[in-house]
Amino acid sequence: MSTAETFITPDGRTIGAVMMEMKNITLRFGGVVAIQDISFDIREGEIRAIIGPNGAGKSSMLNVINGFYHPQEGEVWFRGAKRPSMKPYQIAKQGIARTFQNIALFKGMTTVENVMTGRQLMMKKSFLWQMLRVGPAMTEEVEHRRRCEEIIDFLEIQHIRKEPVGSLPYGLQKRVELARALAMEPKLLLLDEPMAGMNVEEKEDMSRFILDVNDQYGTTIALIEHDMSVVMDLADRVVCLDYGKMLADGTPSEVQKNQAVIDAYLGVEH
Amino acid sequence: MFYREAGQYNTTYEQDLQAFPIKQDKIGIAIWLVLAYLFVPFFGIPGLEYGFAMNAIMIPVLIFTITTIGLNILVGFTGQISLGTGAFMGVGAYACYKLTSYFPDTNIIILILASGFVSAIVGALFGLPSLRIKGFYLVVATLAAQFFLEWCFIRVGWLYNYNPSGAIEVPQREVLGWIVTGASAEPMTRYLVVLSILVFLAIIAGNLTRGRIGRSWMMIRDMDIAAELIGVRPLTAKLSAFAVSSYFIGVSGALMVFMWLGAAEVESFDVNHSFLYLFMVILGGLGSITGSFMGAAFIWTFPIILKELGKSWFGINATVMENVSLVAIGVMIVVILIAEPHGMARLWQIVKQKLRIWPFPH
Amino acid sequence: MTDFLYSIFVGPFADMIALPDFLMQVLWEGFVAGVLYALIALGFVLIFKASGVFNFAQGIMVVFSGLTLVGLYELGVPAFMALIITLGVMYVLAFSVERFVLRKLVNQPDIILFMATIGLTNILIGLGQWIFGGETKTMITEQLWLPTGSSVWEPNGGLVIFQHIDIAATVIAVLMIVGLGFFFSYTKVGRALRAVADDHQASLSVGISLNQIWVIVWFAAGIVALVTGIMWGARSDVSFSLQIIALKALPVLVLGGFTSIPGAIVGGLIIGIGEKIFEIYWGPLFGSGVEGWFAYVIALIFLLFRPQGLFGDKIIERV
Amino acid sequence: MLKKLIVGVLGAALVTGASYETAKAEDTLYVPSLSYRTGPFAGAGVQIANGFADYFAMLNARDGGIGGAKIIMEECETAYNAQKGVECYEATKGKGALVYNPYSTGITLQLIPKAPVDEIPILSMGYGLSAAAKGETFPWTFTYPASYWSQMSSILKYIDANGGVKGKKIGFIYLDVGYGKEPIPLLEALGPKMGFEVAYFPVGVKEMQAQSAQWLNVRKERPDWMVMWGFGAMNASAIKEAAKIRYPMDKFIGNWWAAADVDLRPVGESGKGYIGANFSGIGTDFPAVQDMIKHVVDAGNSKADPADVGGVLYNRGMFNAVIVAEAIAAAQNATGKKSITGADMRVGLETFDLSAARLGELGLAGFTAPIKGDCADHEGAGSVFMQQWNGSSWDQISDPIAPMTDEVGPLLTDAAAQYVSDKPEWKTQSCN
Repeated sequence: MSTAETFITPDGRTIGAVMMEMKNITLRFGGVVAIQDISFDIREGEIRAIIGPNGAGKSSMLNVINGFYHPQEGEVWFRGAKRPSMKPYQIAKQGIARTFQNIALFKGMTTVENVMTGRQLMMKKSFLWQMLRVGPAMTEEVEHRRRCEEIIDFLEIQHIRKEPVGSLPYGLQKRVELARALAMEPKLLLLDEPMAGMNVEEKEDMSRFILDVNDQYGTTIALIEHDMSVVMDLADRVVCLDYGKMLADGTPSEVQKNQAVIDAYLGVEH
Repeated sequence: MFYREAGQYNTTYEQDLQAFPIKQDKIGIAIWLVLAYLFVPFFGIPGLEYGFAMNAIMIPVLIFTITTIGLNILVGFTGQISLGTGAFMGVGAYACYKLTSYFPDTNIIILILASGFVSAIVGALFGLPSLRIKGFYLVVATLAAQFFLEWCFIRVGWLYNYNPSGAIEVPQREVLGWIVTGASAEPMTRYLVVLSILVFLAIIAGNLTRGRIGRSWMMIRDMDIAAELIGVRPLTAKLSAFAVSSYFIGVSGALMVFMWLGAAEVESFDVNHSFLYLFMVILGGLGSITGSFMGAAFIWTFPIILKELGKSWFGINATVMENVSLVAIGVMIVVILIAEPHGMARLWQIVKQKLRIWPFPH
Repeated sequence: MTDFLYSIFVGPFADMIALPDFLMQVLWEGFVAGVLYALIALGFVLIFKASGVFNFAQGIMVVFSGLTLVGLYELGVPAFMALIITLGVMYVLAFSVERFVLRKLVNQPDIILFMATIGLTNILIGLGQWIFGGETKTMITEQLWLPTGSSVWEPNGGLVIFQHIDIAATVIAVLMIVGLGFFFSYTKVGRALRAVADDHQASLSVGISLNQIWVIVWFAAGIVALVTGIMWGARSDVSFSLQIIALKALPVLVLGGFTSIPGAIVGGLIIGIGEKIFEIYWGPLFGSGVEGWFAYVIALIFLLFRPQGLFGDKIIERV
Repeated sequence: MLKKLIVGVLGAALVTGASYETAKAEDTLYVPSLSYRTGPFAGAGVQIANGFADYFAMLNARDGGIGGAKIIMEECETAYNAQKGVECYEATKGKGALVYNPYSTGITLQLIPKAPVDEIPILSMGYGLSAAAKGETFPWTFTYPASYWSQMSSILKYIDANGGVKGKKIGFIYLDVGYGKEPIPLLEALGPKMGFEVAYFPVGVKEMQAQSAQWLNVRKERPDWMVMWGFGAMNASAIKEAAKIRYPMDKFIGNWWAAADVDLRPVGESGKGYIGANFSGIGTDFPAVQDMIKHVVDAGNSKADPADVGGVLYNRGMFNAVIVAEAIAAAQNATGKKSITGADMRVGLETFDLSAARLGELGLAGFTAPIKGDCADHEGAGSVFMQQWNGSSWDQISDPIAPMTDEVGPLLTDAAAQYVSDKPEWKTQSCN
């Protein structure tokens, strides 16, 4: 694999330099090893897929990337610097956003409020202004609201703008969650099974949104997905995990041909 | 029919971000304010004796509304349950008492508002455990605050200036020539002071809860892990909730003693009162400022009304009615949690919703 | 300064050594208080394990059951008849709670259920005062064939007094814990309860009615409450102010972990003995009366270092 | 829900308004009773309230009221809670209340500054602020027949007479609220003078029924005498704990709120020998009590359990009513009006004369030491006597013991001066 500044995929897409690099990550819970000595990288502007059977350690990997879990061994490099041990909110500040496998929306709030939560880090006006909610505080609120409304338009969820998210159907909740992540204007967007439980139509919509996001905003995306056809369509590069170990890393077609991957998915006896 | 938003369009985000975007709501609030400022101070509550209406109903209800808004910020908006409300009110009251003895010439209203900061600091201090513990465990932490502070109110003589009776007594103070505290203060003066502080604080609470800080509280409430991953710092969010909540509660405690009771000992701040305030929050509606008004008014007036009804209509004595109201409030708590966890505020919204489409049922 | 350090680090221990019989007495008093805390905590744990409900009303259930028992007796019902009727009342309570509260609140957040039990507390206080009056009542100790009087032990000229009712309380508590252990391990219903505690879904799939389980477990907690009420009442009469003391079971739970029966016992004893020792030997430094908050503050400090309790499992957060 | 609420509020408003009107009818005397039949001290509150109510009911039934005016006695439930106390005060003061008897030190402290403003006197009979005994400083507050400080001095005199107080250690166990702390300044002042040492054992309201720690401390401190300022459920628990540590009961003295039948009945035989201070007679042998039984209790108009009639707190409630009635009569005489005001009542409270002869007329001969209302002295320097529990009832064991007025007086003056020191607007009166 090339370590060059840029990289051209077989689809002819140009992706940038290494943005994030995982070096020999090992994560344990008590005696259970969730991730064992895994290394891979994510490049600027690419769509990177992480695949693998259930319990392979995919979600744990995402949790390591955004700092929710701290690996016992290994290093995380972000934009050329080794990342020190950080709290999740600090990592969010670096521009890493994510969605969750089991939707983690704020159920007591409306759609637009949920999307607005993505802007939290960018809102700076002090407590005092917040109390008064006039002048700069109001200007700030309106400005961010405008950005959020753009994203709401982009993801076509205007009609549920003021609905409490708890009562929305599953597919829409997933979309609101994506909107919330986008509102953070992330450099790296982590999607944990964005299409789980969706029908074909919803999956197509979601795929389109993901590609559009990558296209329009130039956001780097790392996603976990089970549906291989989706992965093949979307991803520039794929890494495959099984039982916390790395099975393969490469372009979709390379990974698809990998014997170990095929075995893992077909459930060959070890 | 009357409550209809058809034809009202918000053309700017500013309009949409107002506290009451619908015209009818604006008129409603204006009517309430006119009533509160221009009618009640002069006429009290029609049918009730003026002094009783002011001292036994209006003033305590307004004060407890501040308490309830404060507790609601913590419980309803941030999802951190607290049984230490009584004691935090005590912190405000004792702080104000000490301030009045150190600064006898300072405007008492400023001192009352300042005493809230003391309780905010104490509140944030006892909120520290919330960074590590959640839910029921936090109940224990707040009970620790409650009982420890109660002990301080008894044992630390400095707090009550070594008064042999162990109570704090409110001195007489004037603002702009009006006596506002002490027994000679007119109910109308005290009412107007309390009302103005309530309006001021309610606006602040409304502003905070609708903006960035309020959202960070609600994020913590709804899903604290996700909130942290999105960039909310739990330390800031939780402690600010504890501090703001305790500020409100502290101010209400100072008001309770200075504008209403006139003297207080530790009994006025005990754990049973903490339950009472929690009931106000639950019945009024978790996470609703409007609900806080309803909850405080309801929980305070309900036993009084019941007592009066029992006596005048059924000849039942006050003792029985006291117990009936205990049971009834308990039952209502359970019923409202089952039927509508968002309390009377949500019921009111449903009523408005019905009005909106009236006379067509669907 | 040295005086102060002395009075904290040396003085109290010197006192302990100087009067060993007195120390024994303090330990015993603390032990008995601990047993009672543990009993209340046990009621909490039973309900928490099986239904995930943090039953704030456990304390008032203790008072209410004791009050019903004495109240019935005062109305002329023979003691043991009153006991049986009180058990019936506790069953009705358990049944009503399941039917009218828990069943309607399934799948609600824990905090809502918790608040509902605070509402329940209010109802029980009101009902209890309404029916039986608010006066302090004397427990019918002798009529229930419980021992009164005391024994004296005089080691080396010292004096340690053991109240027979305290000894009886300890014995009955042990019997009850053993009984509960037996019930959980060897009876069908008990095993079902454990299954529920482990996994609600799994127990549903093997055909156990969750509703029945809840009634049984609340009834069991009611029985524990009644026993606690009798023992506590025999020590210091039955009145509503016991309810606030009963809140001390909360720090006990924090120490012991919400789901562990041995935790409740050990936690109860630690709190009971600890607060007595602290009050007697260190209390004077703070102006005494520290018993009111000691348990809570210990629990608070403990929480900061080991949030899951002594016997609880480490909490792994997931997203 | 909301609709019902509105209907309820309006309904109650109308009703309250209506009842307010009726209370103002001609020639009546309105006496509110801030009682507590619920809450932590209900046990004592019920007894006091019954005695208070039954005496007025008896006067209405037997004499048609006082001086031809009917007494309207209205109870308001405070549950011993200061907030409800305010509510009750406001609910009753507009109806022409003549005097307040709050039966709670907390509520009394709240009302003391209000009394001169609303011109309704407070009779905190044997509780409340000790300093209020100074009539010149506190024109509107009365503590007949004795303040806590006077009582404590009488108890010290009793101790002194029974083996001397010099060189002794006195343990003071008290309810840790304003009420219990009240006598501490007196103990601090008299201790060095009389040569005794004091050990303090506070009992929090929450720990009223869990006093084992305090009594372990008593065992450690080994005081020669124990004096208790307790109330409600605290009393029985304390005596039980004392019995447990085998503290000699005849060295254990309760004040007049810790020496009632309801306190000792739960203790029974093991409390034998326990001593209590009292200022009101016990038993049903007094003709006045007999009248109450005849006109009220037997007529089914009393809330009291017949077995409680004649008990310590029942009789105390009655005695409170007697003083109120006498003061009303005195006020009627002074003003020549049947229906009087709070300000008239204040004069009545300063001028009534409950002499031995008058006590005899009232059917209360020997019930208590004679008391005379006075402008400067609002406590009447009443004496207390000691009573002892014999396992099932009380026996009087001492003659009335007068307080150490010489010692207590200056302290009261100081305390009164301190109370008003930060209140420049406080209104005093001058006697003579």
